[in-house]
Amino acid sequence: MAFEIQLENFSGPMDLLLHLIKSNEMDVYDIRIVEITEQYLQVIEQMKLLDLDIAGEFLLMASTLLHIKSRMLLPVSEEIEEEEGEDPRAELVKRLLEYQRYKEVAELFQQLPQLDRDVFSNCLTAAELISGEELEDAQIVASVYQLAEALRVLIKERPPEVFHEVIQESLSVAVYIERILEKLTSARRLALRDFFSERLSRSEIVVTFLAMLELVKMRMVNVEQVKEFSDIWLSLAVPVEELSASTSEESLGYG
Amino acid sequence: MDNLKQLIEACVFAADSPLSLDRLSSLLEHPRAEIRPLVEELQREYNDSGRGIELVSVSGGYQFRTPVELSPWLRKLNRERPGKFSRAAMETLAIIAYRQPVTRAEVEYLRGVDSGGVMKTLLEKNLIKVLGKKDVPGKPLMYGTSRQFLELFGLPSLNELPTLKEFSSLDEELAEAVPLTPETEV
Amino acid sequence: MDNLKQLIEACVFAADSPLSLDRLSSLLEHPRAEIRPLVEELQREYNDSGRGIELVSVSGGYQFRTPVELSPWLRKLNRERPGKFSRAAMETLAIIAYRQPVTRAEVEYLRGVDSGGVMKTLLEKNLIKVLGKKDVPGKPLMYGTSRQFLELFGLPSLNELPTLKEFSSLDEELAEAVPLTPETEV
Repeated sequence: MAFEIQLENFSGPMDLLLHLIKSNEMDVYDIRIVEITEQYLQVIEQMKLLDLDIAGEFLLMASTLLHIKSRMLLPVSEEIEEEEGEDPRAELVKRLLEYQRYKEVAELFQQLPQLDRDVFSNCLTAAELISGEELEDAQIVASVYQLAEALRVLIKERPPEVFHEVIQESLSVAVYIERILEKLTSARRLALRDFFSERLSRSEIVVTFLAMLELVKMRMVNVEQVKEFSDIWLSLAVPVEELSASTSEESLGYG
Repeated sequence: MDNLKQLIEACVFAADSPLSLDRLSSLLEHPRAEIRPLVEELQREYNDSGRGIELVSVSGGYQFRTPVELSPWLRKLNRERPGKFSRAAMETLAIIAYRQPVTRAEVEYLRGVDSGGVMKTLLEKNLIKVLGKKDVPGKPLMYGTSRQFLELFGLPSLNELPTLKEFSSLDEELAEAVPLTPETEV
Repeated sequence: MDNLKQLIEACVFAADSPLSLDRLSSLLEHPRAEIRPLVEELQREYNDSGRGIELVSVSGGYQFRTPVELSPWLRKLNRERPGKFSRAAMETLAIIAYRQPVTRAEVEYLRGVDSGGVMKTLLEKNLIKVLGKKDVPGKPLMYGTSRQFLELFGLPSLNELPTLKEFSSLDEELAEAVPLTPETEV
């Protein structure tokens, strides 16, 4: 029996197992465990021959199947029966049935009309739709998670720094605001990551980040993210000519 | 009062997420009892007449949306396309939707695969959220679906999730309503 | 052709910028001459009758907007929206939630910017509250989060506040599964 099966087509071992059961026209409640285990192992072997990495989960399922198979071949001692119940397949069957339900729902979800794929709402912000309204603060909808995540990722990417080395460098937010504005003046639009080069220290990252927040607050910089997971982009929100006037240190209140 | 209806129409239109009766009532300083019949009147006006805009009930509120049958034309409209969901993501979302509150370990038990990456993606997309911690050793986080989840699938509330039994029949209806044009690689 | 009018309505509604006759014509594969009268018909329907939505011509295209005279009402829409915070507010709230009781000076030390304004707003929104005075020179006020904060984020209690570590665990497992850069051997 030839298998035209690619592991990556399956979302996990449960999916593969379900596929094998169905293509053998077996009843989930009465899996012919020897047959299924054999086929499952064959798939895994083929993948090994092709030198593909097989995720641990697929191997774990293989050992579960082997365990069930051996239990079914052995005469059942009373002890084991009490411990693990009558049919060694029972737990797997329960899992498979439940998994199957969600798999079907997932397919149903794919078919439901999805916002921005099948149905559309007006995608502009309220400020753009309300006539006579000036643009409000560029507000960002986020949960605590999103914010913490943004900072955490930035900090995580740094190599660990030596502690106790207290550098009382006066990192002025105003100076970093200037640097950001300079970059944006020449490039117009830059990704957030462009501002965090490899060489920056942790404290420099924090100050750069703060400077950005400050610029957004002052409505001098627009922050946009065109879709989830894409880069966050920064661009100037004011004409270049107005820049020099508005960001002198005193006007910011940073000494 | 006609002006109130006009205001309701404008608010629902300008809001960036579905507006509930409660919010309309507090925004417009009129009791829900006055607002509800006007919303329903608007729904009749929009939904009965082959218009390009519908007024639908979604995620506990009202929102204007385009009818499903126009989607082939509208997909061409905007440059940004939403990412497609992987099967892993949909499976995970389905489990979380039906079993919430649910822990990561429970999701992984059912799927048989590590689901940390998928769940992180769903969190970032705001489709799921943390509901709290489970009162068992280790205090694992419990997850559930968010308002955005309801908005994405146009569901009025979680009660409106297709029941697990009925989905095979619902499936056929849907297949009829939305001819499954094989996503011609947009 | 009525269906064309419906399509125009839907496209103008769902587009992310004003749609010109040219764009409509190429999108819907109909000549401008057929589209223009239908757009004008739509404009008459929307603009003549005290509706909450208008079809206006802006920057060379058409777009639905709310009538100017309603803007005082609609402005409240943005402002009152619960759960929508500026980054500054979000950051401040996170610091207060995780480090309470905390003084304003401590918040400002962590954020590196003056946070008086943000904290005032959060106090007004009842999301944070004064817990007491700190027993140090100057007796600064100490702040913490309120019951409303928990309600807003759907948390049963402060103990259920997820730790950063818990969130990042979703990440680490991912990194283990897919070793991107062998960090140790560089």
